[in-house]
Amino acid sequence: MIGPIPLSHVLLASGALFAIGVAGALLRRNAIQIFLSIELMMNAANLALIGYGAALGTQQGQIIVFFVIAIAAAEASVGLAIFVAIFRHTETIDVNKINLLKW
Amino acid sequence: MTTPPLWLIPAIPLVGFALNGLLGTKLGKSFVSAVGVGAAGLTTVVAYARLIPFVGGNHQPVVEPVASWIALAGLSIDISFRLDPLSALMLSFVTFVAFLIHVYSIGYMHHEATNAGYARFFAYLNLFLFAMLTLVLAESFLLMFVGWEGVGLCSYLLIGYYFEADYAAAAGRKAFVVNRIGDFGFLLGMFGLFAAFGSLNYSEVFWKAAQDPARFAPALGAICLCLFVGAMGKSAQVPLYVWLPDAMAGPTPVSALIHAATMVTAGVYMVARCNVLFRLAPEVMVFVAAIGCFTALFAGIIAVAQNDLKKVLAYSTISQLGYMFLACGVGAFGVGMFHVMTHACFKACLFLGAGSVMHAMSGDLDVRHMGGLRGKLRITYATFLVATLAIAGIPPLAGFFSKDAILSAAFDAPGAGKVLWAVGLATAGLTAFYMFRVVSLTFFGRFRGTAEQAHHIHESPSSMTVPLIVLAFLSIGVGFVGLPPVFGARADLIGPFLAPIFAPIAGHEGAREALPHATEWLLMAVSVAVAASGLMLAWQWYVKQEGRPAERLAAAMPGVYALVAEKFRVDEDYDFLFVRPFNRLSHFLWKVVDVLIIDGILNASAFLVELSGDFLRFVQTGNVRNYALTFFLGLIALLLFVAGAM
Amino acid sequence: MTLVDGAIVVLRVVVPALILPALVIPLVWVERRVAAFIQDRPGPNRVGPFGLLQSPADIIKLFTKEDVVPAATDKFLFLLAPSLAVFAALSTFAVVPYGPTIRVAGKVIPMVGADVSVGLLYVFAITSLSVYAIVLAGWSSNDKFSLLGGIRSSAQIISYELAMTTAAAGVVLAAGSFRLTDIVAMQEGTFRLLPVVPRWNFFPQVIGFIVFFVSAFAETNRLPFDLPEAEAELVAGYHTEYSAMRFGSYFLAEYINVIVASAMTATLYFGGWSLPGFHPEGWLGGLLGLLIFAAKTAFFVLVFIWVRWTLPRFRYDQLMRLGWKTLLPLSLANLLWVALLAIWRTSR
Amino acid sequence: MERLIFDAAALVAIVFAGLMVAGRDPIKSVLALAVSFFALAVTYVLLLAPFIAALQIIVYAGAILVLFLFLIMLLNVGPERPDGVRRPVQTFLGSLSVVVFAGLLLGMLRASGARLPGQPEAVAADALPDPKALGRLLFSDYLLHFEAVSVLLLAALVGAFVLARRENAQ
Repeated sequence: MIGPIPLSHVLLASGALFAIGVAGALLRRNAIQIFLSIELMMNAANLALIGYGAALGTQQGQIIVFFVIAIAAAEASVGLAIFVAIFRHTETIDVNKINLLKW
Repeated sequence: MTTPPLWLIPAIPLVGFALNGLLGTKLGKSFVSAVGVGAAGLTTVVAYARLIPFVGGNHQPVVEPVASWIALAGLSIDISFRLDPLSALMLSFVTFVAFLIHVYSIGYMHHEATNAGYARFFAYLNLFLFAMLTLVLAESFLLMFVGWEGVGLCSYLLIGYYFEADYAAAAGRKAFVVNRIGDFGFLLGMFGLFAAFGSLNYSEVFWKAAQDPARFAPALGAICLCLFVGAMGKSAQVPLYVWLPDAMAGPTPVSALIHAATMVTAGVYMVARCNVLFRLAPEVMVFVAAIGCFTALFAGIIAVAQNDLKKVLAYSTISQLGYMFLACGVGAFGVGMFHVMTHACFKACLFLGAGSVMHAMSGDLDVRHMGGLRGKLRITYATFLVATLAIAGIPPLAGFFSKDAILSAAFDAPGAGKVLWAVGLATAGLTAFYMFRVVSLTFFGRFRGTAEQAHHIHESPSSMTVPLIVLAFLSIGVGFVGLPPVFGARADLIGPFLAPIFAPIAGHEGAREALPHATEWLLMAVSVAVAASGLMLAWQWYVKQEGRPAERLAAAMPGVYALVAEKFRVDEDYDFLFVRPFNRLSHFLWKVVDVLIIDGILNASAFLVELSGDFLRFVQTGNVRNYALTFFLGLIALLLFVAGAM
Repeated sequence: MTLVDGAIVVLRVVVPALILPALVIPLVWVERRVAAFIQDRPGPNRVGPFGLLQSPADIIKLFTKEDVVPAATDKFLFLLAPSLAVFAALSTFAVVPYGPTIRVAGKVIPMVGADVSVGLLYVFAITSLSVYAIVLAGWSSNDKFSLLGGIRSSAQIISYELAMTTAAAGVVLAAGSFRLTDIVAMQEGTFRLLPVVPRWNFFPQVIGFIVFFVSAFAETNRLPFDLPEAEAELVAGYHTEYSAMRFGSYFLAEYINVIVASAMTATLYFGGWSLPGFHPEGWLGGLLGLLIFAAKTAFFVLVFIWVRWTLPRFRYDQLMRLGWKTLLPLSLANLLWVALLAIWRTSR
Repeated sequence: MERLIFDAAALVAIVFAGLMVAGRDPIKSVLALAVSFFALAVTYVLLLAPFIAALQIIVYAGAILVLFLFLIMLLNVGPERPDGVRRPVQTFLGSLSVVVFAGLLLGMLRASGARLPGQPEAVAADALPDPKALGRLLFSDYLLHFEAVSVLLLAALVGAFVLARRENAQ
């Protein structure tokens, strides 16, 4: 319980969000949506971290989330820059068509 | 005046080497000459500043530690230098002869085309001097080994000085490789010494050995044998002598300094230095004497049939070195060292004279192209003749006294002493013969070279002739420090001076009975007679009859003559016995072991990797979703594992 | 929680939310009169005394005009975007303290919508959401001018938010809190070394103030930073396709944003409702504080208007260069300066 | 009351996350995710992390997602269209792994939640942890991490600049 909120609810929500993220990452073709799904997974993890942190009465969870957010910002900037670079060459961001790096 | 420290003596030429090596190319020949000769001169001055009080005062050994070098549990080696009668003797002529040769080199190397080459020559020469002085003054075997390797390195560098020429490079390499064999022996000897005595310092090792001969004697046989192998390599004894004749490829001052006067005597010095050990290993002493004796005769025979002036001198050097070992082998270490000193003077003089002749002959050294040079090269002729008489053993020149001392010591030796004496005597005759043969062919008769050479003949500059004159006077005078006992009990100066070094080991060997004076007079007479007859024979054959008897003799025994002229084909035999099998082995190791087996294993593994890569690359679809899927499948597996653990 | 308490909460929260939009009506009139004054012309002076009724008339006009939704638009987002704009503008004010905490009849009434511990961050959070209103409008209109306006806006707001946040971090550092009431409280009184000068953040952090205020112009899309709607190039930018009250919503949001930005400036750098020597007591004190706060805010609103009618518009590259190469380094310098001050203060 | 709000917010987050994944139009996906993140921010507030909630909105909703929008508009990425290539194995395995994964994850999270030691006392709403305390922790125990992340951000900044720069542009 965090205040009146049971931890299980938090974890349930986190797990559901993460699973949705996995589904998006695995099943979508649009690179941007895949990327968004990854962001969603990170947020699901964040939710779990904050939930656990609150349940254990520490701030560690929030600290980690802080770092996750910072890293997500870095990841987004580089990832989107890569998209721009790819798009300039191939005019698409469909990951099924971006498969030059193969045998 | 405070006495200069011992470490200064090797340090000065080291500084000279650094200056010439680093700056010489830029600063020109006069700078190089000043630094090079200056370093040699200064170190000579410093050395004599130490030597004169030492010789004049009491002869207690002086050990001066400089720094701690290696300090480990159970092993402590300092860099320290030692001045005792033996090293004093070496120091006295090494520095002085080296200085003279440095001076001579200014004139000899004057025609060197580039500053770089000139500077390189003097830098190497100074480096050699540093190494040689370290070798002489070292207080421990390890430091001596540093000098030992240092002189080897300089020898290699200077033999290969004209490295543009293949023969010079090959000669340098040969000298290096053959010396390595000897060095290996020396190293083994050092290991043995350390194992037996737990130390490598002279004072400690010799003191322990002398204190308890019975305990160390068994091990000393092997150790001394190893050390003697080192000496054989460095001092060009059979069978490791083959590098020395080839070493004449270096500039003549190098031959004079390194390959006649100083470095090659390092082996003798080392054996003399270790006399305590050798005397405890009598079987090795016999071996030393035998090798020395055989080398003396063998090299003397070869020298008879050589036509290259420097080659003759080279074989003569080997032969004389054999004499020295003969002396050591019969226990007369002091006499051996005496011969080292006299030999340094007259052989340096001979080599420098040969250099002067070569200078005049525009680089030609074949005695068959010379003749009648005495008119044109007066000083060279005079000094060369003096040195020849000295080496031939004509009294009262230096060689007579030292050689006579060796022969009488051999005669006096127990066991096969008489045989050794007989062989030594024969060698003395040979020496006189081949040396005078060379003198005759070079300076007498008529000129046999080309007109151009004849036109070019001139006496060398004073920087070359002055050292010749000084060395000639030394060849005359230096023998008087070691007059034989027949001239009175106190006539011999050098023997008593060195005596503390060769002090008898308590309870091991008794003092030997001196020869009766009559016997000694007789021995002297015989050896002078033999030497004189050798001279006369050469005069008769090569001056009076202009070499015809020799030609007849060669024609009468073509096989023998060819064998001798081709130096008993030792090089060829070595080539057949060692070099070619070694090359074949190397070739086998290369072609079969390396290329087939080792490379094969490597290539096979590489091929396997490539093969698996060929298949596995299809996993790399380039489709990110496939990768993501694989990743998540792995994650699921991991989760299952963790869930199982929960 | 009694009924009175509930009423107080409603008053605290709802009243500002209602008053703010209402303030826009006179504000528009003020803007037009000031503009006319600057341009040496009369301005609106026909409808009512001094043209005061011009704005209500315009409102009525906007409400009654036909609401055109172009055919090719994304209907849902097209309709959502304007309300998002108003929502963002209004919610920002929730954490701004507009007056002192007063005691009336035994009740403690803080004159602020919600005094949360991360107040300033909340402001930035909501401000950063306001970009959606513009971007979505631009995109859903399916019009190249709108789209360009939206793209410009997103880049512009992200760029200037950085400088603005960093500048405001200086205030946070000085106050040691994100809570806006704390920030106001630490600016009460005067400097110890200079007792005649109010302890406003403006004095030690004048650079931060400049950066913050300039960025506020960019965040509110006011001239000289109104590139998203640059009429000379983009017709009307992101709201080209909007008409009637939906257009009015953007209009409304912009003016509310101006008020909020002014209020924030006053709060962060000029002591909010406080004045040196002013110690509010009872409801009269509350009213006085409110008036002081309103006066300061009004001043900055006037500056907004003044600047709008004085400066020309930047070019896009100039805008980016200013934001990244001038304001951001300046704000970092300010932060460093404030940090040094803080170290000096704590070490004393 | 809080519990209800939490459940509602979580539900909103999940539903909009689903919309994000299911949507064809990238713009709509981004917007759905923005709503989802906003709802998550609400849950963070309820979980006593107001600082993180504000950060969530500023950084995620206000910056990262706006960046996505900016990019989509810049590149003019349209809705996903069927490309006619069927990848049955990929799709099947993907779906299967999602299902298995979701089941596993939920099960494990449940188990882990149940295994937590005794719950701390309910924290009163006005005792929300001060962001100050978080800041203290961040700049003391986690200073190294903080600096590392700052270096990472700088690297990302430079990297993004280099990647997205036109090659002929100087």
